[in-house]
Formats: sequence, structure tokens, C-alpha cells
Amino acid sequence: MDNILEVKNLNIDIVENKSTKSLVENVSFNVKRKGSLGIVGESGCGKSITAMSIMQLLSHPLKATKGKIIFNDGSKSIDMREANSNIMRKIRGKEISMIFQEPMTALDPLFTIEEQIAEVLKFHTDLKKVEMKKLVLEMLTKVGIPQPQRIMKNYPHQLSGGMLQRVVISMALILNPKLIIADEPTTALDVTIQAQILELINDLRSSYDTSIIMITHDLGVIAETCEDVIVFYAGQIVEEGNIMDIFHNTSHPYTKGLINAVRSLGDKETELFTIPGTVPVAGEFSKGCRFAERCGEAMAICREKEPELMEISPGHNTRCWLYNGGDTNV
Amino acid sequence: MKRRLILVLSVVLALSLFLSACGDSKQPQEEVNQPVDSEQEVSQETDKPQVPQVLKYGTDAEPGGLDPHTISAASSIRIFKQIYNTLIDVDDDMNYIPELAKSWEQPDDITYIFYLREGVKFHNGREMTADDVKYSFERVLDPDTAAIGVSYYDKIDTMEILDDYTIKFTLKEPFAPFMGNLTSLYGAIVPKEFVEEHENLMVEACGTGPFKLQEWVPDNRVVLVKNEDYFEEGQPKLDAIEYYVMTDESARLAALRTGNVHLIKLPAASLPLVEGNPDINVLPFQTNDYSYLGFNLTLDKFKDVKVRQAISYALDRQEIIDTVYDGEATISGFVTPAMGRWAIDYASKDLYKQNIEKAKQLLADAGYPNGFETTIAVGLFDDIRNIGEVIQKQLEAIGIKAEIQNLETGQYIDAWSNKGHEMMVGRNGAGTDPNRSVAFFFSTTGSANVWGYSNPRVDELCEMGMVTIDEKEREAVYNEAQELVLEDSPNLFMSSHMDYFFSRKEMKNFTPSTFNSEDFSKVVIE
Amino acid sequence: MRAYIIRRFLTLIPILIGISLSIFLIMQLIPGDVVSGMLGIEANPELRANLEKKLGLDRPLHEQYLSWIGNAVKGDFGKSFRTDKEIFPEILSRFKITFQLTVMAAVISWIIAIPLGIISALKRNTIIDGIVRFIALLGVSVPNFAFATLSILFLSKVFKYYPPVGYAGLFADPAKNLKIMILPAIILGAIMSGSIMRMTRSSLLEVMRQDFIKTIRAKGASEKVVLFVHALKNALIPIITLIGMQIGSLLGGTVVTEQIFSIPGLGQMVLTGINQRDFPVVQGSILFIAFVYVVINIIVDILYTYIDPRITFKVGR
Amino acid sequence: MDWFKTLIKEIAKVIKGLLKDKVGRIGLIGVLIVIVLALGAPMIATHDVTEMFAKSKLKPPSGDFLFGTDDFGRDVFSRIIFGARVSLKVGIISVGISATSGFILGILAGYYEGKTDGIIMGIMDVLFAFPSILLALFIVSVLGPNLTNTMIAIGIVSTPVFTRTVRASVISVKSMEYITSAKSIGLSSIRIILKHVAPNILAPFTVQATLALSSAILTEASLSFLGLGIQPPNPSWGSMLSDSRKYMELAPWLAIAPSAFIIGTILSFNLLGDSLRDVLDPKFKL
Repeated sequence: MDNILEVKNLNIDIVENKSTKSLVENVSFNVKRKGSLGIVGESGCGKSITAMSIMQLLSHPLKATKGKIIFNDGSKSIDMREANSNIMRKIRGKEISMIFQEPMTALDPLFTIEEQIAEVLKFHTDLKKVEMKKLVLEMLTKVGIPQPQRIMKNYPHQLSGGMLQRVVISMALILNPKLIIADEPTTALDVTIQAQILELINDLRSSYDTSIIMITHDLGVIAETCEDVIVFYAGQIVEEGNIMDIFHNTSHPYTKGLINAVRSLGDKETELFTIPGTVPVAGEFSKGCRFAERCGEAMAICREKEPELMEISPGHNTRCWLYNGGDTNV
Repeated sequence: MKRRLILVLSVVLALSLFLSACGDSKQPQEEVNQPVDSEQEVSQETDKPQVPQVLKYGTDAEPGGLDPHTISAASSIRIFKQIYNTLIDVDDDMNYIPELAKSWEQPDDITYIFYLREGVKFHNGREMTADDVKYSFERVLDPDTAAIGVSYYDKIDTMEILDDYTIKFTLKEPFAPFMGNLTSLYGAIVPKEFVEEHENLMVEACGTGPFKLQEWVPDNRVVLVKNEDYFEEGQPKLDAIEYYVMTDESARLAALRTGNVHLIKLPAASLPLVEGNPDINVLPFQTNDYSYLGFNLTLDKFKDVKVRQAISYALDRQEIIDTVYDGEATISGFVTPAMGRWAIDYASKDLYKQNIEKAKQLLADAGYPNGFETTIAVGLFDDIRNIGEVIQKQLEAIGIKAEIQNLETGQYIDAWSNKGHEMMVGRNGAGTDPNRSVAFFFSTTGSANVWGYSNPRVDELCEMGMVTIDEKEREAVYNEAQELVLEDSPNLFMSSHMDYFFSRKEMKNFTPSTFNSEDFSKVVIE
Repeated sequence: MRAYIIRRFLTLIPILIGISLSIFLIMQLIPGDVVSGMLGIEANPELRANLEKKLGLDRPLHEQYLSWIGNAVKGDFGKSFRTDKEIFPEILSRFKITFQLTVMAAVISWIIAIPLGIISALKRNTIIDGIVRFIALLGVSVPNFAFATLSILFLSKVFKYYPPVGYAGLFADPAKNLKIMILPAIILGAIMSGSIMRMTRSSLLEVMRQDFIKTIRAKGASEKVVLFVHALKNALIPIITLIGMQIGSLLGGTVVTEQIFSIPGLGQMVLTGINQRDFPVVQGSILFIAFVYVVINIIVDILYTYIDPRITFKVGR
Repeated sequence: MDWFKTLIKEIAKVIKGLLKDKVGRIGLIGVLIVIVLALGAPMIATHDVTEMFAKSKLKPPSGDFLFGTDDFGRDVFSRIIFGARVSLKVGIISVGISATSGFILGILAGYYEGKTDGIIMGIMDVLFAFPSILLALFIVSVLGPNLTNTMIAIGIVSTPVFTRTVRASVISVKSMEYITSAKSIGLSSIRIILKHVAPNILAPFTVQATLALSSAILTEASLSFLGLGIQPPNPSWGSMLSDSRKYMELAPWLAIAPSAFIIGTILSFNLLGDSLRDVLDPKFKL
């Protein structure tokens, strides 16, 4: 098994005063060992809650109702959707760890940096205080924090966003987990810091050969860090494939729209390209393809029937009638 | 992180320890001589029945201070009555009986000679002599003491010490109430050197009485212990009395039920609560108090006697008694039935029988055909407040719309002394001598005559009453005075109620009476 | 930190002077005076003059106030007009009693309120949450004298139990003291617990919605650690503020309970002082209560800095 | 006049929100019952509040006396109904006083800081340091014991709490961007306060108001217990409850009726306050 993680038709619903609406529908994907998977999509398309469901961190009223999340840890493999909390607790922070979007609010304001990083060690190891301190210092230097000796005595509100993200990263990597889930790690940071953090993540990943799931709405970040990509839209995967397929022979109109938006950014002549309309709200999906209203190449069938995820070339699937074996008319 | 938590906890702990340690930890003992732990030690010594002879009395108010010469509050009198003695006392038939003076004679109208008991000891061990009697009255008459009973004894001209145990009083002029006034604790006998040394009798006490002051914890309790060498043989039987301040009635009753106290006082309304309870005896006794409705005579509407009489006719005194005292009171004037021969029969008077028509007629004659608006000030005690509410209801029948003003203690006393009211309900003690009941309240110069009432004939009668020694003649004088005040109605008098002691069955030999309601000398605890 | 404490104590002085001046003025405005209270129906002009001279009330008002303040600064609160006893030792011994009652009531309220507050926060919108919130609301809406009288009656009728009479100091006779203080403390504590329960629940839920809770869980923390190490500490600030205010208001507020259980506390002393227009007693005790109230506020502010590093000493109230 | 329409629309929205929430519904119904009792008192009450039936003193609840009679033989049911009027009046007027003064002082202290903040909060500290019961005692004994003075006293006593709440929210709202942006475009401070700051502190303010209503009723009861509340014979729940203490054993219905209504009213106000907070400030949705 060369996949560290296999998600099979995962469904996540929201249960609110007796009505349940599906937010994520039959999502399946794999993460290769030491591989890097990018999940891209507009905000509100379900990418973050998919990440949270992997770690069983969904809180009321969200619930992962169907599907499997299989974690292949060396010999044994565990379905984390059903796993009880004790098992999950051993995995979280040790086998799989997370990096969050808002570094400023990701740390407990009342504890020092050292205490919060050491806490991971306390949960998973029985190292002595002195050893923990040494490990924390080591980790802080690895993530490039100057004078770690002084910084680790500080409190979160005394550090900048970039610094805090480095602390979060050191917390995530200190037990060299097999998989990191990074939920928009650089969105809240300004551009110069963003590049440094991405570079840091890539270096650390290679030196610890950890696999990563990079969740973002920014194709630039995907390009820099991921080998495989899945494109989310309104709770469904609309296109998946390796980085070359997605960027160079993009198939799904929505992915094309995303790429054109990025490309037009750098090009002064052409007017900024935007995808018209907004993401449909959960529970009000039309019966056809969910992107139909906003799709420039929408056809009659698109509004009638929902397309399946079809393979259009080895490892490259798309959910669009344009590629559905050619029989576009129904 | 742990280090910080310990620091925080230590701060809080240090503060509370510091505060509770800064006063001495044991309760301040103000005992006069060697501290006696009232519970344990005492019972071994004597051969009394095993049960500790300690009477626990749940009282309703905190004593205001213990100096007999300057405090008139009932809550204080009940305590220093056990500590101090007077020259003579009065029995229930108003006859004078010996106390510190074993006998006396009255050679003429202005001289009194008292022969003191011998071997009577003060609580500090010194024997009482005529010197102390002279010193005590000098202290009362000295303006610096600001004593209350000045008007009782200012007729004394000279006090001659004939020998250690004989003293002769010569008055400036004949003063009939003098003997009656000597029974009052305003003339208690105090030891000279103790007063000079402590110069504050409010919190310390040294008298000749059956009990000595051991401890006073303000707002909580006063403990008196037995005076071993009291001059009355075999008295008191008790080893100690503990007065507990329990202002809340339900708390007092609960303490009595559970045996935490032996004795409490409760109004008539609580009688049904103890009916059929084998552990609790009810001891009723007639009080010497009377309730009244006073008028501010400086106001036009109350200057006219017809208005006052109209209001008297409007009152249904029996309904007031039934509603406020559960029927446990008798119609009374300002000389209460308890004063026996001195009192006239108020219930039979026409003014004291409800007569709405006559009341309306009188009001019309006085120029108020459809009544008027006024206020009734009440305060201090629940029965005063309740009487006010009943009167307010009854006056509606003759068109008088009265608004109740429930005044806070200080305000009530101020309204009373400075005419800060229109009508006011109150309650007074009639005293042991008719001069007190009549002159003190209704003679023009009487210090308690706050109503602005003045009737020359009444003043004349009061003067005569003071100088007429012969009992029969004096009775006639005061009867006429009462008839006049009744007719003038500066105050309308209503009732003299019964009071109730609720006592545990273990408390024996206690029979409260009007003039001697807290005589614990024969009390035993079984 | 020391500079901060000194500064806070300095701000105390204008407050205390403000209070003492207002008490003095109010005492003059209120109808009735200590002399007519003491003399009662025996009052006559001559007696009144003697007593006023003895108590120094014949001096002009400003002189009375200045002489009182002059001594008060030296710690001598003067003597009570009624009992002629030194006031300061009296205040101290009574304060110990009220303080003990307040601390016992506070601890009891924490024991009841904080666990229930946590449970109702964890089990949000379930029946348990509903029940706990109802109990909390009951605590807030019951007048304490009704609750006290009811419990006395119930205990004495059903269990034939009434706390021993006659107050005994905690160190003098601990057994009797605790037997006396436990019932009023439970009643006061139960009433205080209502608002603490509600505050614990709302501030805990507020904290549980913060982002860092997700991070802690992502680190593999058990729910116990998330709650008791991180969430509770963050929720502590608003709870401590409320407790500080409650303890402050209790200092004078226990007068009703003290009266029912005849406990010689500070509240009752002030009440009797007002009734008897005994100016030095009222002035001394209320100033003392105000002083302790501000000390408690200072302690609460210091506690803040120990709990939350973001709060430093320059931040005011 | 458009702000009036928006106000009505706003209130309608709030009420709709309240009805949706179970807690809000109970609270609203409770409060409405009390209001109906207070307004409709003359119709609902069966007897004259002061009429004394001497022969039926302390009678248990029966046909003609729904809640029994008190120690003067007056009908407890009618007194409770009229008591609603008094307690509501005490609650609303005293909270009116403390809310308005607290609102103004709180905004001034919070917005202007510096000396004004120091002085206002200094006065509030003085009022805070006074134990509330004793402060009320002072005011009532200076102005004389009647209902209006009790209301003024309770109003003054609860002003500091309001001032502090309003000041705290003003300070937190002030630091938010949209206030600084409003300032940057040159709005005068008064307009900023009225248009921006005031509406945003509405949620904690209304919650505080409902809590103050319940504590006002409680304080009135304690004042009556200390003998300083409303003047007899007009009834208020507080005075009825404190008078009933002597007969708690002999005539328990004298105590049960007022305490039930006091607890019921305060419960409704607090439930209303809780759900109002959720409705007014979605962030608080707990």
C-alpha cells in the first residue's frame, strides 16, 4: 500500500433542528506515502470540513455520516471515521497533525510557547522535562525562529503572525508525523512571509519525508507544493489529477476559470477574469451539474442530469458532460 | 504555571489569616472577676440536680447600654434589673416592700429616713453603706451624668448620713410620688469607687443584685452569673442567665422548640403554634402598657375638640383588639387597669363606644361635613403598625382619608418629639405611680407632653396630686384629672394588652406579673 | 507590581474622604438624632442639653467632622455615642464574623456553581443544561430572607434542629462556631451560586468556540485536558470579576441573613447604627466596608495579571 | 420618520427571534402575564385591597378567598394582583432611572476616558463601595419612606452596575475598526456615539436591563423586610412576603403566594434576558 490515507465516498451533513443538509457528497481521494495532495476550491466548498473530518474534529452540528477514512500506518490500517476517541487521540499530533489558518488565534493566550509545544510531547511521550526542553529548542531552531531560548518563554500575543505560524509548524512536526494537514497555512500571512513558510514546509517535509494535504483557494500555493490536486466545488470533487494535468490540460470549466483568474492577474492587458455568480448554498443544489448556472459552456444536459466523475486520461478525472464519452445530447 | 497558582492562593490565605488574627482570637471577656465557665465547673461544686442551672432567655432586642441611671430602653432594664437594687420595691397591690432598705419612717411630709440592711455586699466585695446611697442620688442629679431620672429626685433638698446604715432625705417641698419614684431603677444604688475608677457604667456593671455581669458580646448575648453572697438567703437558685439577642420571631420559636433556649416572648398571634406542644408552657401576664392615637394639637384641624371626639366615636376599639391582639387585650386609658384603684373605667365611657352618626355630626359641626385628608405616623413595633392600619380603615367610615407613614426608628422618635406628624399611633408604659401616668404625659410642663396639650385645671390637679399624701384624696384628684383628659381627648386611648412568655417545661417556678415580669429569683431548671 | 498597589491605595483616599463626607452630610439630613433616640420619651430640654454636651454634639458641625477625621486617620474611630465603647476593635471583631460568613458562603457557592456551570456548558441544550439553568435562575430570584425563614422553620419542625445560640469565635470554639455558621453560609452560598453558574456556563461556552481549542485537540489532547487545563483557565477572568463583586457586596449585604440568624456581623452593626443615628458607628463601619471592598478589588486585579499575561498593571479598571 | 419605522421593524424582528427560541417563548409569556395582571388588576381582583373581613382572619384558600386571607382578614388574591402593579412599577421605573443614567454616564466615561472617566468612575466606586441595601436605606430615610422614594433609591443603587457595563462595551466597541474609520471621515463624536457606538452596545445593555428588573423587585422585598419599603396598606409582593414571615407556619399560603409570583416574574425576566441576548447578538448563539 503506497497510500498513507484513503478517503472513500465520504459524506458530511449538517444536522440542524431536525433537518439534515449534505455539505460534502461522496468525496474520495488518496494521499500517497511521502506524497503531497492539494485541495483547492472557493471558500465554503467543503474543503476545510473535509480536512477536519479526517482528524474527527468536526463539532456539532456537522457530522461525517457515510464513507471511510482509512489511515495506513505501516502494517495496520484504521478507518478513522469510525475509530473511537482513544485511538484518534493517539493518532492526532503523533501520526497526523494539523496547521491552521489563523496563527494569531491558534495558540492559547495564557500559556507560553514552550508550554504549548511541550504539551504535544506530554500527550504522546513520557520524556523528562529536560529532554522535552531540548527537543522544543531544537524544533524552534529548525523552523527558523531566532533566539529560541528567549522566544519560548514568551506568550503568543508577544509574537508576530509569521513567528506564530512557525511555532504551530514546529508543534505539528515535533513528533515527525506521517501526514500533515495544512488548512490554508499562509492565507493570513503577508506575501513575503508566505513564501518563507511554504519553503519551510517543503524543506521539513522532505527531511522528515512526511506526506501533506495542502488546503487552499490559491493555485499559486498548490503549484509550489503539491504533486496531485483535487478541485472541490459545492461539496463535490469536480476534477482531480496530477499537477501537470490540472495546469496544462485543464478539463473542467470551473478549474479553467480558476486558472484564468490567476493568469489574468499577472497580465496587464487582459481585463481581470472572474467567474460570475456565487457558490450555491448547501441544500439548494439544482438537480443538474452544480456548476451549471456559472458555466460558460453549460449545455441542456448539464441542467438536467448530474455528471459522474469520469476518467479522461490515466489519473485525471473530471465531472463534466463535455468529456462524457462524447454523447453530449441525452 | 503551578508556581503562580501557589502564589495566588497564598495571597488570599495570608489576607484571611491576618484579618482573623489581628483581633485577639478569644472573645473579649469583660468579666468583673475570675472568669467562670458557666457550663461545666459550676455544676460540680454545688449539690444541685445534675442539669446545669443556666437559664437561656431569647430576647427580641439588643440592650442599649447597662448604666441604670441613663438608659430607659426595656431591653437594657431587663438586664440591669438583675444587677442593681433600689432602696424599696412595689408588690402587685402597689404596696411598698423593703429591698436595700429594711425599714423606713416618715416623720413629716418632707423627711424620709431609711434604715439599710446590714452586710449587703457589692459585686466587688465591698459592703454597701449609706455613703453609696448618697453618692448614687448625687450622681443622678449631677448634670454631667445626663441621668434620665432627674425629674424623679430633683425635689431632694439634703441627704444626711446618720450612721453607716441610716440615711435621712429632706425634700424641698412635699412630693407624694417620691416613694413610688424610689422603686424605679433610675435610682439604683451604685458603688462610689467602681464608678469613679471605670467612669463608664455602659459596658461594665457592679451592683448588689442577685446576678453579676460576666460577658457582653454586642448583638449576640449577655451572660450574668450568680452573685454567691446575695443578701436574700437562698436566692438566686440559678447559676447564670444567658440573654440571647434573636430579633427574628421564627428564629426564637425554632430555638425554643429545639431546646436551645428556655424562655422567649412572642405576640398573641403565635399562640396557636404551640397549642398541644407538651414541651412548651404559655405564661400570660397583663402588661402595664397602653396604646394610643395622638394628635398634633398645633394643627388647625386637631385644635377643635369636636374633631378629636368625632374620631374617638369613629373607632371600634374591640375590633382593633380582636384584629391586632387576637382579642387578648382590654380597653384601657392612660392609667391602665393594671394600676387598679388609680384607674377609672374607660370602657364604660360614652366617648369609647363607637357611634358613627355622632362622629359624623361632630365632624359636620366642626366644619368638616365630608371629612378631610391626614396622615397617621407609625413605627417601632408591629402592633403599633397594625393598629394604624385598622384605624385608617375605620376612619374611612366618617370620610377621613388617612395615609399611613411607616417611619424608620430614628424618624419615628424624631416625629414624636418634634411634632413631625399629624396623627401618631404609639404605646407607653403607665409607670408605677399616677403622677407618672398623668403629669408626665398630660400636664403642660410634663416632658412627655409632646402634643401641645394644656389644661390649667389638669395642671392644678397634678400639683395637688404631688403634694396630697392621703391615698383616698389622691385617688379623687387623679380620677378628676383622668375625666378631664378623657373629655379633652389630646390622645385617644385604646388597649392594654397581654404579653406572653413561652417557656420550656424544664423551667420551673416562674410566674410573670405586671410589675415583676422577669423575677428569676426562684427559677430552677430540671 | 508594588507601584501599582500603592497607586491603587492612593486612589482609595479620595474615595474614602468622599464617602465619609457624604455619610456625615446624610446623617445630618436624616430626621432624628442620637440624643432623642437615647432619651426616648424621657427627653426634655434640660436632659437633651446635658447629653449633647457630653457627646460633644453642641460643637459646630465642621468642628465635629474635622475632629472625627483627625482621629480616624490615626486609627481611632472614636466611641459609640450609645454604648461609649471604642468603635475600631468592635468593627474588627464583627468584621471577622462577617468575613468568615462571606468566605464560607463564597466557597459553598463555588462548590455548587462551578461544577454545575461546567456540566451545563458541556451538555449544552440537553435536559441537564435546562435543569441546571433553572436551578441557577431559582437562586437568582429567591429573596434571601424568605429562603432563610423557610429553612429555619423546616429544620426546626422536621429535624428538631436549630443552630446553637450564642456566637463563638472560630478559634475559640471551632465546633460550635461552624455549627452556627454553616446554615446561613449555605443559604447565602446557594443564592450566590445562581449567578456564578450562569456566568461559568456562558464564559466557558464562549471560550470553547475559540480557535485554539481546535489546535489543542489536534495535538491529541483529551477532553479533560482541553476543559480543565485550557478552557477553564481562559473562562476564569469573567468568573473572578463576578466573584470579586459578589464578595464586595456581601460585606454589607449579609445584614438580612445576620439578623435572622442573630449573628453579630458588620452589616447588623451598621443597620443598628443608622437606626440609632449613632454617627461614629455608621461612619466607622461603612468606611471600613469601603476600604475592604477596594482591597478586594485590588486583589482581583492582581489575580487578573497572574491569570492573563496580556493584562498588565497599566490597564485601569 | 424613517428611524421610527426601522425601530418598529427591528422590534418585530427581535420578537420573532424570541418566539423561535423555547426559552424566549416562556420568558415572553411570563412577562406578558405579569403585565396583563398589572394593567387588568381592577377587573381581575375579587375584593377591595384594603377591605378587612374581621371574622375571616388568616383563612386558608377557599371559594371566595382564592389565596386565603391575611392577618387583617384582607383577600390575598386581590392584593397579589394589585401587587403586580406595584412590583412592575418599581421594576420598570427604577430600571428606567438606572438604565438612562447608567447609559449616559457609561458612554461619557467609556468614550472620553481621561479625567471624565476618572471622575465618573470615582463616583461609581463610592456608590459601589456602599453596600446596596444600606445605600437604599439612606436614601429612603432621607427622602422619607414611600413608593416613589423606594424606586429612586433602587434606581440610584443599580446605576453603577449599568455604568460599568455600558462603559466596558463602549471601550470594546471603540477599539473596533469601524469606529476609527468613522472618526477618520470626520464624524463629530456625538454622532459617532449615537449612530455607531450606542446601537452596538444594545445587546449587553438590554441583558443588563432585564437582570436589573429582577434585582429591583428583590431589593424592594428586602427594603420592605427592613421596614422601609412601600407604605401599608398598599400591597407589594415584597412587603406581603416580609409580613408573611411571622405566619409562615400558621398560614403558609401568606408566604407561598407572593414568593411564587416574585420567583415567577424574575424567572420570566431572566429567561427573556437570556434569549434577548442570543437574538440581539448572534455571536452569542450558544
